[in-house]
Amino acid sequence: ACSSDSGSESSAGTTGGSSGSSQPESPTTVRFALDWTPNTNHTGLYVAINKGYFADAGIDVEILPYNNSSPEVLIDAGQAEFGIGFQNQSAVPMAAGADLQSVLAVEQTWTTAISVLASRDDIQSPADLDGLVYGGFGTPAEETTMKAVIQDAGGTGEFESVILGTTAYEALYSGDVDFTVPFIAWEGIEAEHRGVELKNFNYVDYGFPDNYAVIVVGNTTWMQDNPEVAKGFVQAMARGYEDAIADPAGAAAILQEENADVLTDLDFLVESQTMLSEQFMLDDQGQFGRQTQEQWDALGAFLFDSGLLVDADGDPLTEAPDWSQYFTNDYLEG
Amino acid sequence: MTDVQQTATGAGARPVDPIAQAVQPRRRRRPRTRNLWANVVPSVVILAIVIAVWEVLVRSLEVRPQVLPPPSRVLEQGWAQRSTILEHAGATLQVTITGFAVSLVVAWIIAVSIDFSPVLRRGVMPLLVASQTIPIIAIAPLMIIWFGFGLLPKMLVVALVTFFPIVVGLVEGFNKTDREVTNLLRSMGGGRVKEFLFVRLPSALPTFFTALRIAITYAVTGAIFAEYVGAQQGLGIYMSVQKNAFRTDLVLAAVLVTAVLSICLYLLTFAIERLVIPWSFKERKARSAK
Amino acid sequence: MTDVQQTATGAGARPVDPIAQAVQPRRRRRPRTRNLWANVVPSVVILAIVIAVWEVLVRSLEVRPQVLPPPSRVLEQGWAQRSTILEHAGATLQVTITGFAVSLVVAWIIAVSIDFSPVLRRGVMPLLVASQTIPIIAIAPLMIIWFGFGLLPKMLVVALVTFFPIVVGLVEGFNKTDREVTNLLRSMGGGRVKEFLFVRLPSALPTFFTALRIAITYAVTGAIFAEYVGAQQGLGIYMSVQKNAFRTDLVLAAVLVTAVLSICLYLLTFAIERLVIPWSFKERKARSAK
Amino acid sequence: MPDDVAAGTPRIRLDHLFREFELGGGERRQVIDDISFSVRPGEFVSVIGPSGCGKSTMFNIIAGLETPTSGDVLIDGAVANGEREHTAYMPQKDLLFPWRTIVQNAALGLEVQGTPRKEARRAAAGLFAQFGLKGFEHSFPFELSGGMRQRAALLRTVVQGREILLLDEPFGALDSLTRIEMQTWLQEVWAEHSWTAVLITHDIREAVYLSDRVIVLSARPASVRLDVEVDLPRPRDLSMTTSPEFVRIEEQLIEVLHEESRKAFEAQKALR
Amino acid sequence: MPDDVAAGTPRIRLDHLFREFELGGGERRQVIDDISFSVRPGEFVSVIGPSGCGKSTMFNIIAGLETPTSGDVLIDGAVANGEREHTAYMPQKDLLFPWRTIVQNAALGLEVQGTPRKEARRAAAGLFAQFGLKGFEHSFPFELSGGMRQRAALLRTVVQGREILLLDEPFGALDSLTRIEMQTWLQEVWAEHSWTAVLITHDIREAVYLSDRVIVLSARPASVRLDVEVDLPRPRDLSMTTSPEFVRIEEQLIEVLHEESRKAFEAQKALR
Ligand SMILES: Nc1ncnc2c1ncn2[C@@H]1O[C@H](COP(=O)(O)OP(=O)(O)OP(=O)(O)O)[C@@H](O)[C@H]1O
Ligand SMILES: Nc1ncnc2c1ncn2[C@@H]1O[C@H](COP(=O)(O)OP(=O)(O)OP(=O)(O)O)[C@@H](O)[C@H]1O
Ligand SMILES: Cc1ncc(C[n+]2csc(CCO)c2C)c(N)n1
Ligand SMILES: [Mg+2]
Ligand SMILES: [Mg+2]
Repeated sequence: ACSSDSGSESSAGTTGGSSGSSQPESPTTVRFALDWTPNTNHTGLYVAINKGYFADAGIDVEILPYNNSSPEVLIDAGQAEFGIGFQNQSAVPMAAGADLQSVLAVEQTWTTAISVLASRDDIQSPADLDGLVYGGFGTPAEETTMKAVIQDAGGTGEFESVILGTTAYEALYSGDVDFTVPFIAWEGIEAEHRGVELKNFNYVDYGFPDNYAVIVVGNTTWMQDNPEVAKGFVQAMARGYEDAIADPAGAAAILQEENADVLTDLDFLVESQTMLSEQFMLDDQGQFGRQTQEQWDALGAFLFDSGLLVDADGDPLTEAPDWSQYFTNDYLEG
Repeated sequence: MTDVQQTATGAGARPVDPIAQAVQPRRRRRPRTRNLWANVVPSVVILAIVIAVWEVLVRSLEVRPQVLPPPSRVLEQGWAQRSTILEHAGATLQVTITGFAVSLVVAWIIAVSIDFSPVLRRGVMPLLVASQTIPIIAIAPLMIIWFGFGLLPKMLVVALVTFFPIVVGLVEGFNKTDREVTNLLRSMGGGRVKEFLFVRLPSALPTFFTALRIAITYAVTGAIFAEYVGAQQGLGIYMSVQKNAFRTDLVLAAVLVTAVLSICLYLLTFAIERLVIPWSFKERKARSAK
Repeated sequence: MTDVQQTATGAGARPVDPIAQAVQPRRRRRPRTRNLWANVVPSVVILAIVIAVWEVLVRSLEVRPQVLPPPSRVLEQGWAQRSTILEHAGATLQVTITGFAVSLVVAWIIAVSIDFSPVLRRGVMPLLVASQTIPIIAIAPLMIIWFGFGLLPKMLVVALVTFFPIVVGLVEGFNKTDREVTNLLRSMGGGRVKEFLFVRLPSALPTFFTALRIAITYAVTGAIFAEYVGAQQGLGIYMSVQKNAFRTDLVLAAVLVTAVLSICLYLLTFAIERLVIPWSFKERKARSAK
Repeated sequence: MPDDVAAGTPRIRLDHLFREFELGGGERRQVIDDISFSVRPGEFVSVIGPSGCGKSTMFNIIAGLETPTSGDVLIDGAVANGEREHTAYMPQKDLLFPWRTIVQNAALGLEVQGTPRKEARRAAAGLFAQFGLKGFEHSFPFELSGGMRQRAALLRTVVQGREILLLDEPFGALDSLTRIEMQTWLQEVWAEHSWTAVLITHDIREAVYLSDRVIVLSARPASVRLDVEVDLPRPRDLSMTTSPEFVRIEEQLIEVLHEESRKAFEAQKALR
Repeated sequence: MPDDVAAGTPRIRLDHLFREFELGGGERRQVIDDISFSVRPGEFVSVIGPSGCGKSTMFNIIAGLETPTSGDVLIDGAVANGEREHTAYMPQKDLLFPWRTIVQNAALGLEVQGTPRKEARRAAAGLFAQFGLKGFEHSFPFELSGGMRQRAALLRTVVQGREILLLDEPFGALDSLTRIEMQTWLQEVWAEHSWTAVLITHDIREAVYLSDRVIVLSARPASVRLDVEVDLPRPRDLSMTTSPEFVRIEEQLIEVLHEESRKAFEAQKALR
């Protein structure tokens, strides 16, 4: 079995022992920054690792676990090549001139919502969130996003916010905060499993355009300098996700296997992965990973209009950025 | 001769303040103002050089400000955001002070109990030492799970970080009193309580203030730390948010404010010490003037 | 009398080890074994009580293990994960030791330079003190931006956390040498370098070891801290991940391992001290046996 | 040796005093080995003996701070083991508290005994002139010379109004000149009051100069090696230290002491 | 006063020595005010004076550790201001280094001067018997008694083979008994060598007992108040301290000294 330089053409059936003479001796190391502890948003990554897709492409992936620095910061600083992002979040540093580009849409639509405990009868609409406490993550866009939703529902958009990071959900369940933003397929199911009922408000119901809830972001300069490696990486990752769409249970098992010390509840993983695979990961054409100019423009315009976008000095942008610069399907397709 | 004289009053031996001592040359014979001058100028010069080199390097190498902003930008942007930063600093100060107050109360209770009971001492001290090896960074998030994200867990973090040096300082201070002083007091008819009130307590105060000084520098950092883990307001949160917003300049501005805050509190302890134990100041002054 | 005798050799005055001193009653007259016994038993008893109460309370109140697991569960689950935890502990230990080595080298260089140049001393020491008021929690993430996820930023954090007490200990130690010893050496024909080698250096070693002891307990916590902020392996990252997976039991198991690690390193310094400055040990032993 | 019966009830009587310390591990160290002697009311007795022989231990027993392993301390004829109210004690180091002014330091004993502050300080202040401390009431100890500090410490001792003064090397830390001044002064004030005093010293000349009797203790375990009456007229002055009688006693003491010192030193060497 | 010319070139000659210290802020403190005297080769001279009068400062100048503000130090007739190679200096505290064994401590001076270690230690070890330290070569200082430590310090001083010994209160920290022993011993070893020695002391008896001449300094600023020849035969022993000649000199010294001490004390009081 021989494969070409980047390994991008090797078939799914490769048995692993693919060390063609043309292949570089030592695989290129690519660092990938995570946004959170390993979860089903990351399945494709672990499947691709597990099945050797990266190795086939001559890539050695180094995973940078979640810490208090967002992946965007690390990628921009050149400390990671790729990482997980969110369209609505990553757009902000991109507009401020960060060296970032979105290369893959993992989830085609919103997979988060604003959640409150179902038992909270006093909260019937986002407008009721005025004056309450939000458990946040310290990301730049979140407060403005909450505000926009509340205002759209008729509230003033004045609320308190506590930055809790990974503790936010515990705080929601225990009543320490009133609302936060779970991933439906992750914290949503987890809450259900532990017997907590949540009530969700969906963004699109409150004037928001659609959003690629999870994307893969890369360092623009690095990708331009290493187009082959970038392609190999993105495509291997895409294959991982595609496998997960095809076989959610199998992918969930791999995810667990790769993260044995943190992920223990396979049923939960399967349920989560099944939900993602079936509802969120494919676009209208039934394809995975592709991003469109329309969706970037629509969300971008919303962000620009809401005054969220600022330049590197913190001054609001005066004209809308050219969103086509901020994403590309080239590495996925080329 | 001097040595004999100085140690003669066992109870009054001056504690060593590692910081204060390290900052000032040991035997100064010059008057205050000139001394201050001689002490301040070299640091300012060195600091100025460091800042200038930083500015020039960053500008000439065209390092992106997200990675490392030039000092001028830190000041400029920090100044522009001064009202926000000060607001956060206020919150941090509140956490610092309430937490430090808790720390003081706890430390005094522990230290006095230990002083009165040797068994407790042997039982508790090793545990306190061991407690210092627990990584607060791991405990702080748990605190939030346990106590919510209000003032309480943050106060506890500050207290946890600062109580130990104070306890050690106090216990050590109480123990400065040697056998002979105890004998003297007992011969006068004093019991353990009188010994404590008449000797151990006052003689521990200079050591206490030394410890206080060390602890208070940890206090601000501890508060910021606690905020980093979960808070509504405060320099910790501010820095965390600004870092994720690619505003390294504002992070550094907040770091500067933190340092200034710490240094002010540090200097404040000298003023309080002077107020509470003027004799210690007089004595030290007289000694250094010799 | 004793006091006079002890302070007579200014150069040899014993430094105060706040921790070691606090742990042990000052004047012990009993032989070692019994002393150890008397020191260890009370702490073990208290610890056992605390653990028992914790276990019973958690079980009877049916606290969810995500919030606070009973100690038995911590041990059990920690044991089950022992190979993973040990692997992470290995990584942490590596960071700790390399970082601490850097810290030692830097501290010695700074301290010796300061000792030879009063101007440098006045210039550098206040800056070092000020540097301690910088919140590492804010700087650590910046370090990752600057230096990546490798060993370097973590080593730097460990060094940053630990170098200061060592510098202070050394500078203070060097300065133990009083005027009269200097005069003695100068009358023998020695210059500044000989004074340093023959007196200042050896007389600083006990203080140095005291400082080393304090610094090393910070070292492990510092390493964990650095890992918490960004690492691929290590107890810090392990705790962070497990916390996010709501495995409070495993977090606490890792905390336990951290504490044990720190305590081992702490005790190791005694062994090293004994090896390097046996005279100091002999002297101390002789004095306490009196 | 004076006969107790003939001289009336002695103020202090040590009756076959023994004292051992437990060293742990079953070991014991005998420090005092059968000491008996008496001190008449108003008498000034010096105790002299090799370093570490047990002098301070003996003092602690007289002061009621330690109890004898066997034997008794009798004060005015009554057994007084462990009783602290009879004696006032002055240690070698002045132990003035740096956080108290001189008058506050002087009043310490009274305050500890429960006398109201003001009253205690008034009582102490009354003695300042006689102790050569007039004008230094509100100074802090570090502002005084060594001799003045020692006088303040003595003032703190006597103001308690106890029957017996125990002085444990009060001038040990002073240089020879100041020491001679203090001895002269002490002998003057002592002449005015009728204190019963026991003085520990290492200075033979001091012992002879100040005392009615000098007791020499043996090396550890301490027992009485010599008990010499000093029959010099009072008031004494410095010139008397060169009188033949003075010199005779001094030489006698030096000889015994050297012998004991040598023994103590040999014992120490044997330990190595 | 001895006539320099008649007695040949003096080993040490202080010629109108003055010394001031800058106190900063333009203030100056005069410590030495016109001191002149000579020491003949092989002579033993004691210097005595009130506390803080400037004795150690004078020593530092002789030792070349400080330079005089004006005036000269002459060694063997040649100006030697700031020269350190003529004298060996023994401080009041023994200043033995706890990290060195006794023989290593004793060899310190030679090692500092660059003698190879082994050789230096061999040279030092050769004197151990005479200094009563045989068998303690490899002990650490804390294992020795006060007197032995002081002997070790003296050994460290003399082994350097310098022409002049400067002894700054070598026995000040010892108790009276040990002190007397040390004085007797010093006078014996001194008889065997032909050291030129200057001794600072506070102890008048010590000064007279050991010296060929005693110089009394005034209160600060120090000047020579008295220069007394001690014309007692050598070797001296303790009994001689009670001879009329000895007592006469002692009394003469005490008187002058008390006067100076009082002056120093008054000056101190005036400062408050
Ligand atoms: N509590 C104790 N336990 C064990 N040994 C003790 C205790 N107190 C004193 N000793 C020992 O008893 C001996 C005599 O001590 P003490 O202080 O009475 O001697 P001293 O004659 O006053 O000595 P110095 O002349 O140095 O003042 C010493 O060897 C000392 O170590
Ligand atoms: N470098 C200096 N700067 C200012 N004053 C000094 C300096 N060195 C000494 N003095 C002052 O000079 C005076 C004499 O000091 P010196 O040590 O020579 O006295 P001394 O006679 O040796 O005293 P003692 O009997 O206590 O040993 C003191 O008042 C001292 O404070
Ligand atoms: C599984 C998972 N849960 C929560 C977050 C945290 N988070 C970071 S950005 C964002 C959207 C809200 O602004 C959320 C919820 C995550 N990254 N992954
Ligand atoms: Mg004693
Ligand atoms: Mg002197």
